Amino acid sequence: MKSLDVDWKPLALVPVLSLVVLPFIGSGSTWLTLTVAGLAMGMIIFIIASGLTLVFGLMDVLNFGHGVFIALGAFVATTVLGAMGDYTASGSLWVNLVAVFPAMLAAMAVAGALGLVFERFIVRPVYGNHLKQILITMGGLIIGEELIKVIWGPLQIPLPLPEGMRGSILLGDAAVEKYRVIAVVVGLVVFGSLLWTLTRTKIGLLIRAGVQDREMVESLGYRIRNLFIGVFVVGSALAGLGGVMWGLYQQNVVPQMGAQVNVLIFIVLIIGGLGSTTGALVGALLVGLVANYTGFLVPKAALFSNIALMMAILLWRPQGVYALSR
Amino acid sequence: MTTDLLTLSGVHTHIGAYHILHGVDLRVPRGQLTLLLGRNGAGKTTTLRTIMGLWRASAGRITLAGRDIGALDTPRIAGLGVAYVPENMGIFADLSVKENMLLAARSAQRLAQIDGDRLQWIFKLFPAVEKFWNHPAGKLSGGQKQMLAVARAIVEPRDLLIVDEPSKGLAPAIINNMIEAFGQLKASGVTILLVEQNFNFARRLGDTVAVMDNGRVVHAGAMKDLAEDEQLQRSLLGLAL
Amino acid sequence: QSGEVRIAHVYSRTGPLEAYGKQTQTGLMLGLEFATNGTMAVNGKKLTVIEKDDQGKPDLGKSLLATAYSDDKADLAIGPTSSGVALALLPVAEEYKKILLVEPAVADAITGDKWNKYIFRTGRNSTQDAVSNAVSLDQPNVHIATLAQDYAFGRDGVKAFKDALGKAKIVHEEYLPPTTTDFTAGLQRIIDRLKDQPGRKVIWVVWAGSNSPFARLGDLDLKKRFNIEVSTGGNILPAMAAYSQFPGMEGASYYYYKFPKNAANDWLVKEHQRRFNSPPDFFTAGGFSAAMAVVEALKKTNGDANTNKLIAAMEGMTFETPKGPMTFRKEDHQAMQSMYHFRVAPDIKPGQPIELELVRELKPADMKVPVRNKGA
Amino acid sequence: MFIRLLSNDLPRNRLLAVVLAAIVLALAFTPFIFPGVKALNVAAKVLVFIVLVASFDLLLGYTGIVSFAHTMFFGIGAYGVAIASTRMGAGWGSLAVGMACALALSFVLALAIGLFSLRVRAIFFSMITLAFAAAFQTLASQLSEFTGGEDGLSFKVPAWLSPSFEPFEAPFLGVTIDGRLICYWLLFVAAAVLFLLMLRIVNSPFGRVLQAIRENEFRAEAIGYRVVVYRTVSSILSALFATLAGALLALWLRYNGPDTSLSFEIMLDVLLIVVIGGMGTLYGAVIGSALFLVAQSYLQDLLRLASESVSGLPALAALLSPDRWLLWLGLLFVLSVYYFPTGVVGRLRALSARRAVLPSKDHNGAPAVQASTR
Amino acid sequence: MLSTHELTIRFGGHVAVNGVTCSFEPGTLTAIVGPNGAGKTTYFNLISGQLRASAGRVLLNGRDLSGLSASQRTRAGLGRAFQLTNLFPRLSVLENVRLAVQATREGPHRRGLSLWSIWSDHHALTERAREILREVALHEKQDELVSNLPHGDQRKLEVALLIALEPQVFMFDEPTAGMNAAEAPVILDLIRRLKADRSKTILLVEHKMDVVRELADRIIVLHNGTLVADGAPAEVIALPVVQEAYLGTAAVAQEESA
Ligand SMILES: Nc1ncnc2c1ncn2[C@@H]1O[C@H](COP(=O)(O)OP(=O)(O)OP(=O)(O)O)[C@@H](O)[C@H]1O
Ligand SMILES: Nc1ncnc2c1ncn2[C@@H]1O[C@H](COP(=O)(O)OP(=O)(O)OP(=O)(O)O)[C@@H](O)[C@H]1O
Ligand SMILES: [Mg+2]
Ligand SMILES: [Mg+2]
Repeated sequence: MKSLDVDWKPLALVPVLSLVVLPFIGSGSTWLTLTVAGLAMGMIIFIIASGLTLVFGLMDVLNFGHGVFIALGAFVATTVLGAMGDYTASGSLWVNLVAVFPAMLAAMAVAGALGLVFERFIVRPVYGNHLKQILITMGGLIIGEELIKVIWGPLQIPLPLPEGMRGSILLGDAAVEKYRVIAVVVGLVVFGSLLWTLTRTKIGLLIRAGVQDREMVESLGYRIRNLFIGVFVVGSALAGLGGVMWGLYQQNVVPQMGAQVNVLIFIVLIIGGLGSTTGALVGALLVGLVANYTGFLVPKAALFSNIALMMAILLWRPQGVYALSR
Repeated sequence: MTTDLLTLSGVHTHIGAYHILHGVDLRVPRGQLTLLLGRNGAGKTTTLRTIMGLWRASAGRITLAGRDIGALDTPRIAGLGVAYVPENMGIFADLSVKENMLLAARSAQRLAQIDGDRLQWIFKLFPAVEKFWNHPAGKLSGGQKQMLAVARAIVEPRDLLIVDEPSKGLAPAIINNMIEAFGQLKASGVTILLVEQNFNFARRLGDTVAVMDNGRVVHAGAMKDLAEDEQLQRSLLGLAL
Repeated sequence: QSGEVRIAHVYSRTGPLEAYGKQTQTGLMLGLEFATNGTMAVNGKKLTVIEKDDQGKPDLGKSLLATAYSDDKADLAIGPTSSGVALALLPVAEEYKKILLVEPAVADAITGDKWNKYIFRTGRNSTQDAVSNAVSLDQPNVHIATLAQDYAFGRDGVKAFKDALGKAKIVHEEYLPPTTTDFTAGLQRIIDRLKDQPGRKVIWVVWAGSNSPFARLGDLDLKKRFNIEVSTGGNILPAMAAYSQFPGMEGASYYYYKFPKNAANDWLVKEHQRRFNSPPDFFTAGGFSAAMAVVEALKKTNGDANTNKLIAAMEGMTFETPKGPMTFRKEDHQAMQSMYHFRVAPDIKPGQPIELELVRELKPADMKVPVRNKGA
Repeated sequence: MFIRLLSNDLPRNRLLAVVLAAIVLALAFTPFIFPGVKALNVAAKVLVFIVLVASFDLLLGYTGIVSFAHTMFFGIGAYGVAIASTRMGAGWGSLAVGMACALALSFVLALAIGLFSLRVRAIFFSMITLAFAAAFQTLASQLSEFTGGEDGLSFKVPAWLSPSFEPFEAPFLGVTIDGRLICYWLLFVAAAVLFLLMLRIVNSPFGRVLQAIRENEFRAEAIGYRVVVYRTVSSILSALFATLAGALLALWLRYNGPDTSLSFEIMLDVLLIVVIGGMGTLYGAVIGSALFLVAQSYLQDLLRLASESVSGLPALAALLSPDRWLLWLGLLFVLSVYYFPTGVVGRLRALSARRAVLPSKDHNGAPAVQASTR
Repeated sequence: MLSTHELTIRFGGHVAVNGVTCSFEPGTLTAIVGPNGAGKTTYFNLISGQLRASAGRVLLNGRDLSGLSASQRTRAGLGRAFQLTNLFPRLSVLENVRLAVQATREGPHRRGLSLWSIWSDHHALTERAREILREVALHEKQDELVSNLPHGDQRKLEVALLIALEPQVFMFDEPTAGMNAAEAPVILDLIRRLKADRSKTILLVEHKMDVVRELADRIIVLHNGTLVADGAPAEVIALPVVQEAYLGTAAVAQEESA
């Protein structure tokens, strides 16, 4: 069957790249540090980008307002974690999770709820028209950012990492930050559940069909409206989760954080092939790794490493590594 | 004794500022094939879309199996056992033929849950569907798309099948298959409402016929009366067929 | 002559530096209040502050300052928040022949090669920042790696820092893109260079922005693993929250509300706490100082806001501020002022509110700050 | 004669014509009608933006290319003048050299982008240009040797155009004519000429082909037009006009920096102005720029009034605070997409055309026409 | 004279047009028939350059067109109308045709690359466009937006564009599909008139056999991408392969042999 053919080349890119740079870096422990950190960074980027890939891949909506949900998730986390100081101060990871988990849930819930409003008032009138999507969601981004300032103030708010998630795991001379390991786990969970939903259920098909011809999908007896809302809410909730992860990584949050990561997310999406979940993962991992490798080998070039990576990938595959095939 | 599965009485439809249907009265008897004829722009497609809830009737009453469906939304109407093949075929171009079929099979989550025998029957009628099973549907030829559109509508049994011009762009051989298919469906008790320009096609299938002009039904009766009466054809359709 | 003195305050009320700008404005108003004993008048002349929001945009700033000087008839202007805006404003002051009292933009060039005689600055410049940090670290057998943002601000800071060091040695300079989020590579390079050095090993960080490397530095347990310390300058309180990961860390700062002991600061801390329920911060002190400078100058001219008279009064003028006395250096109109060598409370736990201890007040005489506006 | 000047492309609506005439007159006589530095600055910015937005409309509205790299060319023009004036000193010569170099660089980059745009899907292309614009901005601040980095460049312009130049002793109509005003009128004339030039281009046979490509690229190719060539020429032309707009901006500000001419915010403003004014109608650039920039410049003042008037209601006052002006700008984005899908010009023209345009149809203003394969 | 030599295209493993060699004389109307998916539209696409052939050549009057793009082929004299209408929806009817007329013009305003002249000054273009619209009976709707036209009128306009190009070779792909019996004659008359001008080569894809019988001088049959029959209409229609695979007169139509 054709659909079972998996295109392995892009997936192979990640290990191949890591092995190719090994001789240049020389020291094994440095290589290990850089690689693990890069992969973990990639996972965090994937989490914040996943919602956008979902919304774009399924609904063909180019949501420049995605960043708002990221920022919102992070701000909600500051409030929740701030109220649960007892649990974050404990040195035990499990106790910390008692605080972090509800923070994630709250962030996802609030971001998802805002997603509901966003879909209704911002996105619904512009399905099928990219230019208007860009404009109106940009407006949404600005409004959201300003509202965050109204609620939480324009200042940067610290979001300290819970005690048990601090520090590093030492592997010889190589250090792997604990938090990055947690990010990898969360990222894999997100990736796995997305992939499962999209390939093992009819939902993915339905939504893609709905984008092309919504009337026909309704004529087949499916209520597409609710599905669209559902996808948008899930996408926003994922962004909220991404915001928590990102905020904890930076250990502080600013209202502009959403807009700050926009270009990065878009680069990941382009590399991945707009809308492909696996592509977004590959893209995010590559971005994470390349940033670290160039940062170590030729720091001057690190500024442009993302763009260079994107260009290289596009020369190889003009539509991104996976062109809309999930 | 036949009852009417679908009835329209005094249906008016507006599209934007335009008043398109001016009081359509139509009866579709259960278990029969009803043909809707009329010149370009007479309002046939608009009538079908109004039945499906894709346009909302501004006045009048539409009933399906005795129940008023005028206020229901499209998914709901489809859920009552109505399959629809639109004029533009409504193919999901980016999905494969298989995925198009799977979506049409509402009760199936996976391919394996679709009735195999029925699928084989469809493959036999419309060989292109099987041949291009895993291809993107957008790459099919014009006629192949038309086959897929009809195949999709019949992948699961439905009570009422509404089809808008299924024969356009089809090779004569496939038109024969299409006639065959509608014949078999009718035999299995499906009610069919068909819009068709190809009168030969129409003549071989129709039980009853309604002719539209200017947003109204101007003639309704048995197919054979119309088929035999050239005078009537000329006055209703503008030419003898 | 009208009965008022009009002061334009051009600052980032909105935009990326909104947080800083607002502190300055608060400080400015408090400072005027304090310096005039609540009358908001000098010699019977009312002080009116006109606020202008430059949004952090140089072009807008230019237009606003011109508007202020000409349409709003401002006698002098204070601001702006960002160095980029400040540099664009300098020629405007010259064109309109009116004073621009720069606060808190830090770029050296403002009182350096882009300077003109209408420019004064109460804020510290990059060099003062860097030099004070250097002084706080400059000991024999200290090996330092610098970590800075890869643009003019970062590079200038490191250069000034290097120039000011005498005994300590710089072993590595790391510049990372200003928007870096993953610091692993850069830190790895620093660690590789630093870990086998003898003596005291320090990473000196100069970084502005929310994407700071402190979280990463904290997680790497450098002190435990390689006995590497971290050092950096001061910042606004929310940004210094990250310092709690480095108990005992030393550096030098422009202001911390508990350090200075004088009437102005006592009043400032008390009033700020009372009115805003928080201690005054970095830029609040700056705004306050600017206000005190203006009032002092006006007192000297008996309330005359004529530009040349003001310049004459201000050159070499010494005035009180929450940071103690400052003096406008004659040559470049830069206010010479104290800085504070601080230490993060050694018993602080990561995540706790920050607590700084004063190691030493660095008086102007302790720091050699070169004059750089020759030829301007 | 007048009609030929407008290339036979008339406003086609009386109200529209009146508004346009009013804007042009107001711009021409700003120094006399609205005294003060602020008004003059706003007017000058409107002039620059008319050229910039019109050049973007050439690309977006007429050719259907969505590019976020347009400010890159704007920046190149501004930097051209700024760098030349800084390095070579103030003078007409340095202005000419700066402009020439900027135009050449823009030409090359636009050619590359134009050729590249054919390789990738429309939406893909826009996002790539987004990344590129960001990279270019980084590059500009990195090359601080030339560009002055983040801080930008302040420079002097030829004596005639600087404020200290006062050729006439006596004020004219109560206004002292100085270099500043001369510079303003130079801008006015330049903007007018450039605008009329663009109007000519879109109304030439070439312009019609661009519209055909926007509508249906596939069919345009099929009837014998080489889409590649037209797209590329159009993207070059629009880049060159943007470059000139950038040069005008620098000339006026006597300053340039990355935030001033390269920032994404400007790109957003341009996009919004095109939409407010009406895509694919160069006149939209005039109306949109005037409306938007005036609103933007006085929005904070307005909000201050508004928030003072509701100071009794803290929640509302927080929303109306002048510090939150961006909130209202964002709302403007949303509302203009909602209510002005065809822009002011489109709306007005539809009124007088009286040809009922179906509501469903004006929602499909997407320029990115997806060509079918058959 | 138009001819194709061993023209072939593969989509993945599927050969949609397979080694078709055929030539078309001026003054004849050749009908191309075949089952759905036989490759008729694809064959047109290969000739007019919308698709690049995997192998084979297209010659016009001895000139090899194989390497040329669609626009170059149009300028070389190939004209094409599409199976699914494909117009400039938000331009007026007149402008649609005018664009096509302009595309054929040489001289200083050649193909509109002139930036300086004003479009609305080109009276000659406008006149010619009006003339063509009259021919297809659309002149009364010349100022309507194309997107507001009913389907039948769009089909007519599609043909008008083709005429405006003044090609040597006309290719029609099911020009009357979806048009009812009362409207189709306008188009068929037009094709008849073109045919009367003996210098034109006409290719017509059509499923309606009565139309084919009436208009065609010659029929070629495509089946699974291969040319399976070629000759005078009566002969070809009588061939068993055509009867079975295409017309389906056998009681149950045969499955397409894969
Ligand atoms: N979306 C629409 N907006 C405006 N008018 C429409 C729209 N759809 C259809 N019409 C008009 O409604 C009338 C009836 O159209 P309809 O499609 O129902 O005719 P039809 O009988 O199906 O014709 P055909 O045989 O050409 O398919 C026509 O005059 C048509 O122009
Ligand atoms: N771009 C493409 N990619 C893959 N397959 C294609 C493509 N275009 C056409 N095909 C396939 O090539 C075959 C020939 O298609 P074509 O459109 O030429 O048929 P046709 O003879 O015109 O049929 P119809 O009478 O139905 O219009 C079909 O099986 C179609 O699926
Ligand atoms: Mg119809
Ligand atoms: Mg075909």
